Amino acid sequence: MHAHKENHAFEPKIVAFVCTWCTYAGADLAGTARLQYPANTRVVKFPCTGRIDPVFILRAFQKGADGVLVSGCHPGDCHYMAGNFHARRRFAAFRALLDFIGVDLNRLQFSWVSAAEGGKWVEVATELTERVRAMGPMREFRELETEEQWSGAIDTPELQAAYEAIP
Amino acid sequence: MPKTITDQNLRLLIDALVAEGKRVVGPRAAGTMTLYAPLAKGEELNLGELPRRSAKETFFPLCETILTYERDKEGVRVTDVDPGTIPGTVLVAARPCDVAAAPVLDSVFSWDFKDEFFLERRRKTTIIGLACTRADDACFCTAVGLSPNDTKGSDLFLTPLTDGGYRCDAITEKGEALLATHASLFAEGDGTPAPLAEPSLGKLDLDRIKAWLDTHFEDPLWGEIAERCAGCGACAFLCPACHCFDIVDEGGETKGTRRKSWDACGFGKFTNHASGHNPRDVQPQRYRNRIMHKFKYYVDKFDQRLCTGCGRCIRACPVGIDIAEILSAIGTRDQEPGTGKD
Amino acid sequence: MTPAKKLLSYSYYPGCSLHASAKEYDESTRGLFKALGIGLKEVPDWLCCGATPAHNVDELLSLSLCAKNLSLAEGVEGDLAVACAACFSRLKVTQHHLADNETKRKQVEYAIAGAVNLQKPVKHLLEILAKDFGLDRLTEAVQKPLSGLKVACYYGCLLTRPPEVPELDCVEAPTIMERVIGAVGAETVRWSHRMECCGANFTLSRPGVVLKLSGSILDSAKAAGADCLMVACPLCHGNLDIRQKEIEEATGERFGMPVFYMTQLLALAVGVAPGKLGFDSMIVNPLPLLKEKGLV
Amino acid sequence: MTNTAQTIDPALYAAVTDAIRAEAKKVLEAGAAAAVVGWQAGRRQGTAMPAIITDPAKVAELIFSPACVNNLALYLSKAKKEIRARGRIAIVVKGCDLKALVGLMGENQLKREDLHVIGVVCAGVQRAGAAKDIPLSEETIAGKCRECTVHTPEGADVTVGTLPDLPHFTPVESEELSRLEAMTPAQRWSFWKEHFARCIRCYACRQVCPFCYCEQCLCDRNRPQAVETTPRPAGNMAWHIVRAMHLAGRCAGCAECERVCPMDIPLNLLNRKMAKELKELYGHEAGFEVKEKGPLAQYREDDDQSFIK
Amino acid sequence: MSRIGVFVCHCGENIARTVDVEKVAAEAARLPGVAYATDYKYMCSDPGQNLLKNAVAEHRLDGIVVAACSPRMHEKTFRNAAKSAGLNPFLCEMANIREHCSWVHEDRDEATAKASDIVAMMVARVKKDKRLVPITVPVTKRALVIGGGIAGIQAALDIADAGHQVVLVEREPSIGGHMAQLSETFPTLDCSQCIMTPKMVDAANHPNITLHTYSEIESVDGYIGNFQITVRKKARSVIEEKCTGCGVCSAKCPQKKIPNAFDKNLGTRPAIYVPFPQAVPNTPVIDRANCTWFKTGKCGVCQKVCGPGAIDYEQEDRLIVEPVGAIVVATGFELYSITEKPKGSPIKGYGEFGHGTIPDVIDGLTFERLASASGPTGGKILRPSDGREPKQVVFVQCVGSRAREKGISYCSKICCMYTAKHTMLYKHKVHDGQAYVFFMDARTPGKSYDEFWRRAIEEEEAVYIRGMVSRLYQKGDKIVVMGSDVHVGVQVEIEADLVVLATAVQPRAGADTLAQKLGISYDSYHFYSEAHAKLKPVECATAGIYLAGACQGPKDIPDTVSQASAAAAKVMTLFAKDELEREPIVAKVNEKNCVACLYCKKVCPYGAVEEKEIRDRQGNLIRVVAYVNPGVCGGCGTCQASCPSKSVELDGYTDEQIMAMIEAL
Repeated sequence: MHAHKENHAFEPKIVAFVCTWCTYAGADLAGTARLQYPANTRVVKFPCTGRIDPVFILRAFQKGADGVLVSGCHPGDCHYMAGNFHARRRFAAFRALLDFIGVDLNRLQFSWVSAAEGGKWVEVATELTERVRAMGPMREFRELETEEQWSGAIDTPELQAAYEAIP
Repeated sequence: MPKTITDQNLRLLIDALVAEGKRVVGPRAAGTMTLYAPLAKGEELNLGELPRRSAKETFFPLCETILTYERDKEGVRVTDVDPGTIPGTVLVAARPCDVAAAPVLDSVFSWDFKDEFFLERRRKTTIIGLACTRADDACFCTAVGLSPNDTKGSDLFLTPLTDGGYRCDAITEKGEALLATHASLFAEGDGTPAPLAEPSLGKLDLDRIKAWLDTHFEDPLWGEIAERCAGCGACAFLCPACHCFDIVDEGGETKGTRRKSWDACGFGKFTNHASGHNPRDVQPQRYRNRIMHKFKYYVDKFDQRLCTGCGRCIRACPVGIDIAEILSAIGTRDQEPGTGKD
Repeated sequence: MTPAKKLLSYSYYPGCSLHASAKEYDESTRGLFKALGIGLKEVPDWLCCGATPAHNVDELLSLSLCAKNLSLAEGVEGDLAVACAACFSRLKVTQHHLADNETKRKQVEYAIAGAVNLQKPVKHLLEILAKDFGLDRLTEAVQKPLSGLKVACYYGCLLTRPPEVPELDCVEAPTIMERVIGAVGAETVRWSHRMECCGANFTLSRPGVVLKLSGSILDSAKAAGADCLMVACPLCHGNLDIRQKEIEEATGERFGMPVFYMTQLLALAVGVAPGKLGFDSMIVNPLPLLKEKGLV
Repeated sequence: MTNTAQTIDPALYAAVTDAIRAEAKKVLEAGAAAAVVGWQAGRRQGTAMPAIITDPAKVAELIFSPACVNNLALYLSKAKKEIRARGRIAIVVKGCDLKALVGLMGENQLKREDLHVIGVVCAGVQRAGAAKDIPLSEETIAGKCRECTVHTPEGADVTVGTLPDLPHFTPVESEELSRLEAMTPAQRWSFWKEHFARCIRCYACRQVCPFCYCEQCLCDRNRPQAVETTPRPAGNMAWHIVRAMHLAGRCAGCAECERVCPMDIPLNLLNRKMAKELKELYGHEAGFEVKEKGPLAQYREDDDQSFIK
Repeated sequence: MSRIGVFVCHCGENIARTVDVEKVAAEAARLPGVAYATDYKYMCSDPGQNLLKNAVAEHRLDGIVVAACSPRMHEKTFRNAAKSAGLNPFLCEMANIREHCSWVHEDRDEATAKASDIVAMMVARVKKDKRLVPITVPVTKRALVIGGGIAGIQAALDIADAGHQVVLVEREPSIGGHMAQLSETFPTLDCSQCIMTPKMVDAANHPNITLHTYSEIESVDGYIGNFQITVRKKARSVIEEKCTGCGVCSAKCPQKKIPNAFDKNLGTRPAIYVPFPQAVPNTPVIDRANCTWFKTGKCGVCQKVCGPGAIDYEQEDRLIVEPVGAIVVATGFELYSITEKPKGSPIKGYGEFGHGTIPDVIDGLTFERLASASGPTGGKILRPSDGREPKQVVFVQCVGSRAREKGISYCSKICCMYTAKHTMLYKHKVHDGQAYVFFMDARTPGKSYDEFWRRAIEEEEAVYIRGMVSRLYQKGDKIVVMGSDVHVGVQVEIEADLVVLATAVQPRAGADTLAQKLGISYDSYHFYSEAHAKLKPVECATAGIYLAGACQGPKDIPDTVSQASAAAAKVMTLFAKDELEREPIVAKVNEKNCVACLYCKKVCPYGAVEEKEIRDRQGNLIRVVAYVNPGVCGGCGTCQASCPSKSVELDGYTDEQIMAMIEAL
């Protein structure tokens, strides 16, 4: 009775920052309707996308997220009237910045999912999971976390490389 | 009997040291500048200009891990970093103004608390100093009592010769040992030393400066200087002698790392107490600390000064603050105890 | 301060009619532009625009025809000048439609084996005269003002429609023709049927419809006191001029209303020799009227 | 090389210096300002530094030269409260510096009426680390000056100097920006990674920025810690991303951050990129008029959302 | 060390079927700071809640995570349980392992792992939760009603009857609004003025109602329960207290030829006038733009003839401040006009209908005035152009409405019914006349509405033609109406004597300006937005402001009156308490760090941020910081995300709480 489940070598960690009024409720609706989607997303609830600081996205990547989803109410539907409009600009700027830094934007998805769009939630979460799964782990930030200044490193990569270069 | 080494052999020496498993640190080109950095091979040695950062990070890293912790229901498990794992290092071609700071720093790091991270690095490092032949208008080593060929702190000292190559003088046993191990790369003999650098600033009367500082904790001068100060850490971070550090825990509730990294007295949050109170609340107090620490407190405590005249703070200051100029001014100031408020 | 006069120059898409039944439109356009010092360079090797029938039969074909023409026009400098209202409409619709519809654009690009040029500004002659050249300059260029000539400006269906596409003027109550012909001294009449359909290409399949529709246009123009009609479309011209006699026979009313292409009148006003304006190929002879008004 | 076609006539700086002194004297004597913030010569030949002059007798210390790189708007932001506390301040600004003042006014940090703005016509200043040769040439001029559009400040209380004919300089900042934009994300990542790895977290960039006037920088906060404070590659990356984001739509492009960076990190590239994006997205350009709301403090219902599913 | 309790709910089989709840509880128990973890079949049941309460006491818990369904379902339940156990309710969080986990994943291992992660995130969060206390604000029990049409009057009367003071502000010299202009009303055909004027008088005479006519809202400050309204009372040039309403001034005014806007300019009025005979108040106003005295400084007749000496040419606008606790917005609508619109305007005119230049093409409201017994023709249907009685009248529906190409895509809702009414009124007055109606659909969903429409067709013989009109033009003294009949599939041309256009209902011009003053939102047409389309159709998202009538969207009279009474009921609910209590999810400023860049103020959708001056004990200004008024703050947190130094924090969603969750990933 269970659908055939594929085993993947890599299961990405997806963090979803969502507003409570629309997308969180939309995700609830997906549950009520028993729609199925990959179990990779971890939801962090906010009152409004307006509350979502770009730093959180950055932090999520730093702390091991392979993909980040940010989702809120459709324009005009904001419970707080304009929070999502402000968020939209903020995220437009932030993703341009990340792109310029060299973060692959395929790992960062923004969406509007209303409380009625359980199906869309499933679609967005599934798409991002699958895309990021295909891309593999977010190496960039994870590598940074392990890197040290040469002076502070007990055993620096440079030193390692030097040793290996010597016959 | 002095020895000499050709430039080519100096580079071969580096290769040989690397092959022994030593970490060899020396001036290396890094983008638009030169930095002291590990050299993979002798060719990388770049003697063109004064490295942008001082050599102090060889002993006092920008950032180093002290311990890591994990915490769960059972409690906290701490894993200390063993300073014994610090690699054996040779610091090559370091300028006298950088090298001279090392023994000065020994005093504080081996004072009441023995900083094993610093001391272990010092123990494991052999320093090959290099006499300086080029000064710019920010250099003032001679003004603070050093010289472009000062061997203070060096184990082995290189003096550039007019016809290329270097004269090598072993200053310490470590230096002797290094000469002995790699004798084939050195030749017996002497040569004509290339002309030394000539910093333009005249000798400062450091005792007079100290005397003034002794009595001028409060003085309008501090306000005048610091009005301009932007409060960054460029001066302290580039300084070979500044050694303040911060210890922070990075990570979360369940696991993390305790790290030690450079701090600077110019920062607004320096000495900020957990209560929110800051005894050095305004920039003049912080700038005063910079001068006092270098030319009074450290003198009182260790009879040494925390300045080698390398001029890095002068070159790097975003707002043109010039410590040599300030010292000159203090040197000519009235010695009457200050009454002004900062 | 008058801005320095720009030297205007356009690429030119005449379309089939202007090389056939509407030769006088082509000739008078060239004459007019030459007299005004505006460059006009015909797009080489252009194709039929598909006109009104093609898009009813095969949308992809009709879009591809225009897309091909647009890509041919790429080779000729200057905005694309179009005289025929139907060609104008098709080219504009193509650009508008393909800009919004990526799927179709890709199909069309496949069909014409090249990129669609959505950027090339496509301009009707009216737009060029009223906006680029300027009405003041047009007035300055007049040598023989059309004073006393009462003109009913007839827009037909295609010049301004559909909304948002040609953006020539107000969709349902335009005045651009009146302004342009007014600039050379003609008097324009207020009348009701400026925007009505002439019957267009029912002219062959259901001529009865044409007689009724075009008849009411002529009727309305006459009732408004017009001496003549002015058009910008070869199809309208065909129905109103060529079929005028038939309409008169069917309704029993006599109109005798010459139907000019806008460029014929404009060229006449700026001094192009009447002999070069193809008046002789018009079915309703305009010469008596023009003579009466002292224009030839 | 003294070819006038390739260097900037230094006469401008001398003339402006005289005019600044005269104006400073006037306002101090008249009591129209409690202090004049300008530049004075440094000890070393060909250097200059910020000066705060309160005594009319000392106005002769003020200068203007290609070494007057500092954006003095810094001294009017909240970070430098003690200067503002003196009263009405006269400030000498180049066109680029004035943009920062305008921005600060929009952010309620300054009131126009509290300032006496002495605008100086500027043909360019030195690049960091350049030889202090006079006159300025393509070799020595700062990158930002090569593409300067505000040689003459608009809206100052008095503007001094006449712009000489300027040589044509090849733009470097915009070229570098295009070069980076043309890279793949992976290439850009390694570009920035290498630069940021070198960062020592001296915060010179932050401290000289007129817009970094926060009482408590987000990056100094430890509960919660949003950005690691240690100068490791991870924290450095986060710091520079946060810095660029916080300046987006506000940075007026004085490029002081880049000039003062002891590690030569091309920080202004980030600022320029954000400025470019915000101009393309919302038509915003910082520093030309006092705007109550920057591009990230307002919105339009029809803002682009092509990136949102 | 925290003492957190974790309660994992089976939800019967709903969670337990796919999630190994025992394992989730066991893993939770291993988390630092978790003092107690268990699982239970139904946490929301009484025994489940008791389990929680007992655990709080037994294990001295200082935080609770209930891993169960969505917090949207039971957060209140468990917070109340926590509260009754003596714990601050905001120290209780829910981990959603049902809707977000067990119901959407089939693989037991994956679902269990995810559930554990979710619990770990919420445990991390709850440790950073702060005790929050509900906020109370006082309520000024006095209401403002903006707009004196039927909606405003109804709302004002209801609130006033409940014993509360009401301030009713009307822009025009008289209350009454559109309803006072109508002839008869559908579907009963009772006389509009007959039912309207008594209400107008009631409103004017009500002891609890303060009426400000010829007045506008100048500014609005404050927040729910505590608004400060400044009303601009425009200079009437007539002293209201002295005027007896005798009408001599109007009768003697030499300037009589001013088009009367109330009559849609069909008739004229003097320069000193009341808009219509039944106006309330019956106090005239001088139209200064058209008054000879104001134009030339000569005349002064009205002053001379006024017995009580009520004429005051020097009168100036007055600003009156009214403190109120609630606001009802009832500014109504206006009709779309087919005239040419400025270039670039999102709404277009009707060039095909002559852009309003054909005199006998009128709108529905003009027809109302023609049909009104008190109107300019005394109720006779006469053409504006020549005063002849039209024998063929064409009514065109959906002019501007449902017309995307004209920029309006909504249905104006009232036109189908009033057009049917018009055909009847016409037939009643012109027995040999024929009415034609061009329509798209007949939309008649209302009590007795469809019957009414059928009657227009079946009994009053109106000819309904389903199709659009493409063009109108004047031909001689007729108007040719060209349209299509899509049923028959033919083109139709009718030569009409009069054409009546059912033009779209639009919000009042300037509705956006008022909205900005009030801090309420509006849609792209400038209709005011309700807080929720279904469940809060009367409230604005801005607390304390309510909507009534067509300012929110097209409405007929019964709907308008219902909504007005609903708005009044909402106001009374608010006024039933002396203090307001609300969830303390509000932003707070850290005044030590705030540098008053006021980004928070700029982005706040509620206008909740103010500038606050910090002074020393001597009263010297030290600095300015931002201050968030907790009564006004909606709790969205946009301020915090925008604050560069994070000197403003949203309680319940602090950076610490969020970062802790991210950290726990």
